Amino acid sequence: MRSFIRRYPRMVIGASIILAVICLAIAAPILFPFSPWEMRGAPFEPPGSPGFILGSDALGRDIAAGLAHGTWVSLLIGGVSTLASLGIGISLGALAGYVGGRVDDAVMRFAEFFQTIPSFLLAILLVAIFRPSIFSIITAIALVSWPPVARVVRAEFLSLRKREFVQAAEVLGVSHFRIVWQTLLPNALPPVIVLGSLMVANAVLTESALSFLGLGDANWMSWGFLVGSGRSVIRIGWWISVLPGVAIVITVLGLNLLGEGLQTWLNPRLSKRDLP
Amino acid sequence: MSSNRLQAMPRLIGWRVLKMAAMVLAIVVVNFLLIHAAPGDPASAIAGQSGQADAEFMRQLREQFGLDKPLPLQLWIYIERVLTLDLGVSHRLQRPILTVIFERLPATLLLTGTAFLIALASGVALGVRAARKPGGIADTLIMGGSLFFYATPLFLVGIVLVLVFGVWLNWLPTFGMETVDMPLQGIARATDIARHAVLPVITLAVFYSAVYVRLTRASMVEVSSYPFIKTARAKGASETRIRWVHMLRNALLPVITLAGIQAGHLVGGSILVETVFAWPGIGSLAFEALLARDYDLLLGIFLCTSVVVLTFNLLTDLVYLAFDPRVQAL
Amino acid sequence: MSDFDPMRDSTHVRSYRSPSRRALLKAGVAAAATAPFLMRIDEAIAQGITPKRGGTLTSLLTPEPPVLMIGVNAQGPTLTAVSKIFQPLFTYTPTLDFEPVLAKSWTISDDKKVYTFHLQENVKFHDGQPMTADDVIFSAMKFWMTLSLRARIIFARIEKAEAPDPHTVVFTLKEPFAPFLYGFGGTGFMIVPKHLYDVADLRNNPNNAKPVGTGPFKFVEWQRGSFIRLRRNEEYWKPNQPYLDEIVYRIVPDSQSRALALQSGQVQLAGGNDIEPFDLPRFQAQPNLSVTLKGWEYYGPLAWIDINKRVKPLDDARVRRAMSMALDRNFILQKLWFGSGKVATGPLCETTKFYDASVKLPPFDLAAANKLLDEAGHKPDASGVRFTIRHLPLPYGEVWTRLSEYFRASMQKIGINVTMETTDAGSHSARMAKWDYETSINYIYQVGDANIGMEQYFTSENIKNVAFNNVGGYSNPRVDELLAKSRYAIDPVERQKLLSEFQRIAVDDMPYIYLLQMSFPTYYAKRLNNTVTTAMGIADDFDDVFLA
Amino acid sequence: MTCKLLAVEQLSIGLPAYADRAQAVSKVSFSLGEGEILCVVGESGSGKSMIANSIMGLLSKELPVLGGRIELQGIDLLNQTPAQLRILRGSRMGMVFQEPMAALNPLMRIGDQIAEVFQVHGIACSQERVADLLRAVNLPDPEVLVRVYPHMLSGGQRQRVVIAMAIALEPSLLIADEPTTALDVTTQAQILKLIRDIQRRRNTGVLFITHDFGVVREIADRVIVMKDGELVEHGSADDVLERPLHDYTKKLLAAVPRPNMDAPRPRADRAILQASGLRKTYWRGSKEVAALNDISLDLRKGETIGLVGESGSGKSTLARTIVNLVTPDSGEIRFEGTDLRSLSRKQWKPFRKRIQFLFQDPFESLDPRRTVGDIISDGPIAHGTSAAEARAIAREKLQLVGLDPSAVVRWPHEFSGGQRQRIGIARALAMNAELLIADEPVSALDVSVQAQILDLLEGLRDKLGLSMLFITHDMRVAAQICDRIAVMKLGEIVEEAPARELLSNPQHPYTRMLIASVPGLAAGSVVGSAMETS
Repeated sequence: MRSFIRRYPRMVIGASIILAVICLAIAAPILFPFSPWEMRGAPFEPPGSPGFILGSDALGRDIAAGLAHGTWVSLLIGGVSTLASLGIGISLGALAGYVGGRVDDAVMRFAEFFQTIPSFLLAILLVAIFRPSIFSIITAIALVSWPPVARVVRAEFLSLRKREFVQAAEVLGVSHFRIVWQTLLPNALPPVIVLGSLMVANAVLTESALSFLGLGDANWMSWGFLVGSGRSVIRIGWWISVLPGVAIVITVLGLNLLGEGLQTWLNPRLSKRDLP
Repeated sequence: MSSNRLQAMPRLIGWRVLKMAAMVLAIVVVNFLLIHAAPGDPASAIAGQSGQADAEFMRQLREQFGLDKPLPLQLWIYIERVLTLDLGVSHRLQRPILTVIFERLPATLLLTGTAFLIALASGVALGVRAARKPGGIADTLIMGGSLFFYATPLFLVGIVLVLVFGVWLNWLPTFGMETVDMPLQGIARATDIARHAVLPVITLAVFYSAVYVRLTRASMVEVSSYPFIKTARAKGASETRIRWVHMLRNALLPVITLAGIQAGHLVGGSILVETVFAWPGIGSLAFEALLARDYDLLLGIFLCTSVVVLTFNLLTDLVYLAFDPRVQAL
Repeated sequence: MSDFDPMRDSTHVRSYRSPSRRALLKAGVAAAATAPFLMRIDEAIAQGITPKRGGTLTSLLTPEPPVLMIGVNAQGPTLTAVSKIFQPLFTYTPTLDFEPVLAKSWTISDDKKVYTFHLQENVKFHDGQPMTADDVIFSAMKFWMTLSLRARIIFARIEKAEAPDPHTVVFTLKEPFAPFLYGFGGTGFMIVPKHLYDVADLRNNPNNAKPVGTGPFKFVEWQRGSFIRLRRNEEYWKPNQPYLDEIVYRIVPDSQSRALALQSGQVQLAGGNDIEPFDLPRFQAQPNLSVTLKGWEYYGPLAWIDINKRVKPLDDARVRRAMSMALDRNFILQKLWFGSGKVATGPLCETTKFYDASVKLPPFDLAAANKLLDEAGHKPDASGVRFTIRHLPLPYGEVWTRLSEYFRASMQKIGINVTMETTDAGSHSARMAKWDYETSINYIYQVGDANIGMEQYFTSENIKNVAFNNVGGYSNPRVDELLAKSRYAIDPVERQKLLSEFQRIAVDDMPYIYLLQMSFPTYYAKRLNNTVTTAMGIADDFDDVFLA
Repeated sequence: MTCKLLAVEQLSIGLPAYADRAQAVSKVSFSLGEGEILCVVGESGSGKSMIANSIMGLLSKELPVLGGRIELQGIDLLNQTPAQLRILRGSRMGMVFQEPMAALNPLMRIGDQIAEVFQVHGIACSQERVADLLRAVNLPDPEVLVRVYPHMLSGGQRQRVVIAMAIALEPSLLIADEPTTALDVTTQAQILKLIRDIQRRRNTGVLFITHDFGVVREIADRVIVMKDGELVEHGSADDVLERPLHDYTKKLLAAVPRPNMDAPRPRADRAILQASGLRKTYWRGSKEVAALNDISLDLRKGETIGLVGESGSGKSTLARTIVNLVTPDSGEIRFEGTDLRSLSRKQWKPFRKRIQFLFQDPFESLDPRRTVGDIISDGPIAHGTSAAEARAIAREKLQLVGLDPSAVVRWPHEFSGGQRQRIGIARALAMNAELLIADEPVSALDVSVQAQILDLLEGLRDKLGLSMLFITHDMRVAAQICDRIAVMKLGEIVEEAPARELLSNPQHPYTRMLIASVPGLAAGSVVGSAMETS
């Protein structure tokens, strides 16, 4: 264990941060057994005021409660949208990489389309089309972030297809489905997992930016909502924006560290140096 | 062989341009459908803006914007116009869309272009420095810093910079692109614009550069294990020379790819930074257009970014061709 | 009349409205006043301040107007800017009396059917052409009839329009119409040059790009996304005026950047929604700035919760009243708007003509609200919830979002669950028009007279699939009758009676939950004089504004 | 030989903590005289390359020199500052590496890379000088060559360029770290000759690292043999090759493949595989390359045909064409009379059981993320065997190839290269194949392991009556295991004959050249001498 920490310090730090954040999300209803929207006192109480560890916002709501309850939503948006875009990206990437030819061409053109529009603007457009809600935000983030996944999976598949152990499966008469499912996918996954951790980070940031522009889901307390709502009053109550901002920074940092750590851990070439 | 490569160029480029055109057409269609899928239309947005409406008024507006026609017909009309390079007129701004876009272009490129160049240069330099001794102090500091800026929401960086440099220290203007109270000319005006640009450019640059730092470092570390680096050492080349002459050029290949993609997107501006710093760029124009359902303007912006992105993809490949003798085709 | 519009700014989040202007110190000036501007200067001199020529006024303008042409666009920022370029026949005093501008004076026949306007002489458009009675008739009968819904309602009652001489206009009505004169004042009716606009397509007229009016300032340049520059009209019809050399409107989309610009003195004037309400206390304490809440008397913005009365249980007036009783309007006013404005007392603002102070809303009382809901048969379930309603927040700014959140939290307290359905500005009015909402927030402009600004929200003939009408489906035959009668009632006493009854019913039925009489603070540098002097706030022509 | 050029005394090099032994090199001493060629021989992991790198000062930081001395012409190399060492590199000592394909900067012109050697040592360099160097390593058209990029050159040409750089400043010591391992045999012969020429011409001392005794025989004056970081034998080339003292040396020498001297097995009448008129063309950029050009082949039941050729000859393409990994443009492939080419994927499936494939790289051909049991069971399961039964088959086959059946639960990375190749064989045999296509199955293995695998294949072939198509670049290997040998060149089979006939009496000039290039031949051919004794 200790040597593991020493060898993959980034991953351990990153994983610890994410674990702590998840714990906070789980503990939120226990720590703050009331709605984060509830107005519990005077507005603009600074951090440390009685009843408001982290201060209150413009309506006298508890920032600490908002932060804790918002954790869940931010993680949910990050997690679900990433899973969804991994789903799309892996399917299309696998299809393109395995079938090749025209299918490959078509899928890649399709991905290219998504990359010709600035992704944030596209996300805004999608949220507007679907109406802002937690569902549409997740959908929009997923829809704009799958192309890199598809590209990575496709590239992995293309290179894996040439690998001898895949050809071996082919020669054994293993079906397409099983080759993809039990041979190609597990081997293509490590870079995707790394990408996935970064995508969660990106999704958290995108959600906060959407909220900042007023396109969040007002039924769900999220960090992005807090940052966005506090921004216009930043000179009266800096804590309303800045503390959730710090939470975002820490989480995204944790996810990035985790991603980098995973990269080292999952890449046999980097983790175990071939000895002479 | 290299002359072969060059001779084939015009044909290859021609072919690519043709493919690009097809792609653009597809993009136009998809964008059109996507934008029209959004609830609301320009007429309802105008009604919303003016706080008044009646049925006749709405009907007139829709007729005027051609919204009373069936969607496929609207699409067809739009494509016809695009083919003649007529992007139409923004109903909201009452001006030709190309004019509006070109008007915003200089400010946009000044912001995103400068930030991009700074980010690229500093990102590569810091990445090279970090890769010099992976795990060393410099590496830890550089990578930690870039990670921090990468993890911080862009608008938060902007707000903090405004507070610190604009409010507390009062060193720099915090919004707009120039001082308009007194008309400035020549160098005075350039200086004035430069001062206005400092904060937004830095905000954007630290964000952009984080990616280049990481990419350059990873690429340098990777290249450092290539056998030809050992060959260079065996020749007696100094570490400095090895780093800048042998490693960097090879390590730049993935950086070029990323830079090419990003360069294409510069024309789209940055909604967040433009909003925070009141920068008159295309990002905020697009955002306003979206909220006001200014379909034609939004389509125009999307079309322009698509064309520019695709053009830069082509340019990137051309740069590759010039940069890497191994690349044979586009 | 008129068509101004609320500043619903689609762009970011801030809504806005505009103001207007100038200081009419003498409240009672009405019809025949000939030289009010001189009086103002006299007044100033009496106070020891001599108007000073010169200087550039830099102001904020939020959001950026899409076009700088009256009629074509009626958003607040557009009006603020174009009100320096174009002028109306008269403007309004803070008590909503008339103050002459391009009309020297006017007379009304005894049968209230013939209105005669006598115009200022020597008025020239910025292109040098003289302004005549033809321009006034063209503006009314063609320009505004085409472009403005509100103007159309009023001017449609004109039987004939004549110009007996170049400086006299005579309008003859088909039948008496009480608020007719309101069709000619303020930003709702400005004179456009007939020679430039007498063509088919007004909306796309090429001259829209370079507005030509009679006002004290001429349009110079507009760098989109950045600034608009106006310069002194050297040929202005009032001698020696205006005083300012230039007015520059800066476009700054971010509210914090705007506050900073104001604080640092980079701009000297901010109004409308330039500054978030949160910043009000801070700027009030700022020594070099003045803040006024005046200048909104004409617009009379009233915020309310719009309710779709087709939806159960919102069709029940008791439920609506209970909801109203659960809202602490003082909290909203003090904590969200920081005291700018007044709590609503009914469907009309205090400044609006025929407001009845005796009409009162039921008081804030959670217990009573709960009781009322119980009586209406909506018992809470095990988790304390009586029913769930959907809510469409107004996408025009942070403060509106906060208001919706406050609404939700308050409804929670009486067992009503509120689900938010955030939309962007493009979708909001579309959904309202489709009746696709249960509750929403909106604010309306009363524009001086009860029969002009808000009538369409109450009469059943306006139940249409068009936004900014009676989209909630409120229908009360008595209200229809009262409003129809008051429209044509010539006798003010009679009108007051009719409209007082209307106000009482509008509170009893509570088709809308009236919240606030809003007033948007205007912030200006202390050295800026005569900033807000009329009911139009900063949407006035500024010909007497000067920098000391 | 008299004058001592390089002295290595008691050299020890450490390993990182997680390695399987404490020291990469322990207490190794040897010396090298001017104009002498010293071969360092050993299998992978013996530490031989690390000695070379420690002399050049190019060891990575994880591999610290723990003790000992290295003296080059009296200079204590281990105590030089990095800057001093840098000046010595290139000028006093040059080095040639194993991977010519990767040893040159792909973005730099050849001329510039050579000129760089002069520049970094502050010596003016004319075009003429670079051209002379290129001529010295027997490269044609130096004037053109200086302007081209590395990717336009073949492996042999690149290795010549690397050698040109190494000798540019006429260093007294040339270190060659497996310089010919990645090259084709004919190229190898040329490069060996070049190194020897240079050494003679300039009286350079050469430290030559290799695993191949053929090469040793070809070039060495003296030999040291390394095993697990220790020097086990040291002596003149003749002594070590002919009269080895250490058991390990003997074992290595015995493992060098040699032709099968048993009486030829009778050829069956029944053909199991018949190919005729096979063609396959690839597009390389805008150039058409024929990988298979009208190939015909007749493999009889129980027979082993060796397919020998250099890289690019099309031999792997042919192997893959037979198992439908590559689709030929035209031609016919018949397996026991059935035309395989016309079959759909589904129709092909029954034949998958009967025709199996053995891959070259034991590290590449096993899925790293699945257990050995899963890997071997794949085939039977794909053909309808139950999982439990397939698992039993896996255990049985592991035993057959000489591994413990408990290996089914272990992961591929837990096994050595030779063991992995055994697993690969077990997988190929899991469905009782009749025809085995073996694509260079031993070329990635150390010589002692190679011998074991060849023995295993031979044994299995006899036991199971397998027919085999055996692809290899190594004539010696083919000679050991094959009944017949077909020589391929540029997509064509230039000669096919029974193994002994082909070796003793090659008809085609290319075959003759191939045989002549087998290292060690000149100094008493491994092939030749064995033939004579028969």
